[in-house]
Amino acid sequence: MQCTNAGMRRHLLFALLLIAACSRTTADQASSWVATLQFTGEQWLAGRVPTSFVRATIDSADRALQKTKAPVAPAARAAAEEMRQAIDRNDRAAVARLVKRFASLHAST
Amino acid sequence: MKKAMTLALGILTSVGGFFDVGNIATCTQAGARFRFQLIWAMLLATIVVIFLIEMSGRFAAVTNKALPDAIREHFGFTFWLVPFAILTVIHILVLGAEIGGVCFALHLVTGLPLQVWALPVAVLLWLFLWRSTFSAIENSTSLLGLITLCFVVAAVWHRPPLHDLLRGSLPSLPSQHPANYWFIAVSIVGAVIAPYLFYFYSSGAVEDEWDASYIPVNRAVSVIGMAFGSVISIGAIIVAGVVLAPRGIHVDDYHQAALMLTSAFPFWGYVLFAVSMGIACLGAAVEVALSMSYTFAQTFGWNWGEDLAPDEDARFCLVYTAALLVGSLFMLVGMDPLQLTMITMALSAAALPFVAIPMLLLMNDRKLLHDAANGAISNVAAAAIVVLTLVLAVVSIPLAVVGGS
Amino acid sequence: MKERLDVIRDLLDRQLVDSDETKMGRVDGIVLDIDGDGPPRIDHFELGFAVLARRIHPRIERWLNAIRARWSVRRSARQIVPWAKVVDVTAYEIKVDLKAIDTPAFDWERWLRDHIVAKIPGAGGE
Amino acid sequence: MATAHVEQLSGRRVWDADGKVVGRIGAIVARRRGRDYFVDEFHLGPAALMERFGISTARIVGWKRHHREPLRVPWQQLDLSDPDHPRLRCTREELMKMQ
Repeated sequence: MQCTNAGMRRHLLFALLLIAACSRTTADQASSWVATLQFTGEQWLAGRVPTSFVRATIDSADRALQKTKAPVAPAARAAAEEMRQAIDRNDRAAVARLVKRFASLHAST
Repeated sequence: MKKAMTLALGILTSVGGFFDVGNIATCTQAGARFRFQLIWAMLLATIVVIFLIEMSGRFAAVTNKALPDAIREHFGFTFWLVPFAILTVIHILVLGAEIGGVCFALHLVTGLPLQVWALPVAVLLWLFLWRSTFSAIENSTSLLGLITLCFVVAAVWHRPPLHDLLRGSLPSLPSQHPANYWFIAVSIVGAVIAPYLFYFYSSGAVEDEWDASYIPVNRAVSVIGMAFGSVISIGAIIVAGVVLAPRGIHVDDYHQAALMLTSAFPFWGYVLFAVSMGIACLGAAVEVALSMSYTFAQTFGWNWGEDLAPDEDARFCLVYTAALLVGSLFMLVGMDPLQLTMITMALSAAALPFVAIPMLLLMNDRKLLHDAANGAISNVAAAAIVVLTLVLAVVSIPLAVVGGS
Repeated sequence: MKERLDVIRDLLDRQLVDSDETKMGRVDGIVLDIDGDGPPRIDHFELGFAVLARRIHPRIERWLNAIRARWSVRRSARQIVPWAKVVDVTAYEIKVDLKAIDTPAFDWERWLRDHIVAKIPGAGGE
Repeated sequence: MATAHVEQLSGRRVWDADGKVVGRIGAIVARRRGRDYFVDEFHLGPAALMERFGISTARIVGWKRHHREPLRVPWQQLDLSDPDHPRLRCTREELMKMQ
């Protein structure tokens, strides 16, 4: 099997560009989802969004975070799971704590 | 008196037609990611759409023919076949995205998953089309559509820095994420210049029996109506830019956009967003489904008209029925509504030459239009628009691959 | 009627309207009679999907006919409107002295109306 | 009955007696005689196509240039026996002289 040098290089370059593009957007997305979870928690505490919305948002966030390889993802997913349980218990103190945790996670990204 | 009514209604309807799922998606993405920096894209798209809507209305008023009708008869069936097929696919995708918007709004209110709502929404839309007349559709969607003004109210309430707004009104290069920036810019244009608008608007003018005396009314409707719709969309960009951007929230999912009104309207914001989105998409879905029926009926010369009873134009009704069924499938199989919207907007932008070029050629036919044919200003604008649509057609799909997050 | 017509521009692809102002299809094809020594004479219009299919490609017409042979509500996928039935050619449409509902052009329309539309409430006009 | 289909002729390329391409059919002019219409002449070339669309490219751009006349072919000069290959009964040069 033969492969020309130029062709190889072009493919490699393309792959690298693709990886660069993807990894950047996923890291971005992860950070954006952490911010979303924080904001959603705040809004829930203020009584501005229903519990069902927070659950659905956590589902979407979890699905998106699962796909990324961003370093923040595992911690964010764990916190999201805790938040789900906290809103189900209507545990406002726990949600307030989790909002702070999301804030610090977001700051670290 | 009738013309004054037409004017008022036309303006309201065009607001309804302007602000739909594509605008909600692209404007919130633009604001969340680039604050006010993409307002220029909305302004540019608005100018283009004003020219094109004005032309399609003028054409219908003078010739008594809607666009698909005129294109088939003027250029022949074989010429029209390819654009017709492409536009049919786009219609179905847009309809799917609009139904997705309604489903998402219902999901926000009820907490039930989107799949559950796909068929009920399709049935609701179908009943609406089956039972009502054209003017009933016009009146109800336009009045209910006024709820979307809440985006403008919220934008004003947030007191955005005027200096930044003005700077965003002029095109500028992004400091980061250029591919995403251009992708959203193209998507905004694709969302605003939706192909169905022109087929729907010109067919509506024929249904309302416009004649040449409606040319000034048409001009006013297109300028004021589209500008009004644009103000709402810019409102959405501003609110997303003020609420979401500073928090680092991007809109990769409609749930993230749903949070944008709660700062301005603490207790109603969440519901207002859901209701605005639901009504805007519902109105647009009706227009898209009708536009599809108009296009088919006119292409094949069937009897058509939303004012006829269904047993007088069975095939016309069959088309929107089938379109609604196919359109609801996207949500039924669990596609993400935002992703569907963004893909659709990119394809829609890619298909624009098929809309713009035949229209430009028709508008220059003096045998058809006599004195109402395009003048120099309209033609310079039209030529610029054709160039723009050709550029968009070339760049939109590659950008969607590289820049679509 | 006008003294002079451009057969392509003024007739082909135009809307046909019957004696009740019902839209009954478009002029999908025009057949000229080129018999004898005289000039070609406009003999009749053809309507229907078969004609449109042939305009795209003759092979598509053959496929369409094969499908139709198995499953169709139409008597024929091609309808003929003799030139003698043409009453007027205006800038908007071509008026013919026929009743669309009695012609094969409305086979589908009639079938849909009788078998589906009529069975759904709210189909009749108020 | 020998027939020709207008939808097939529209846009079709026409060859002359020497086998050279003359142009595409853009218009078919018919005149009334009693109830019937008889084809009088065929118009060929880009100008004929433009005639069909009722525009000239020049007008779109905004210039008023000299309008090119289409090539007129009297019906007697066009052999329609093979509908896919309409042929002139004369040469291109002879046709030009008739204009």
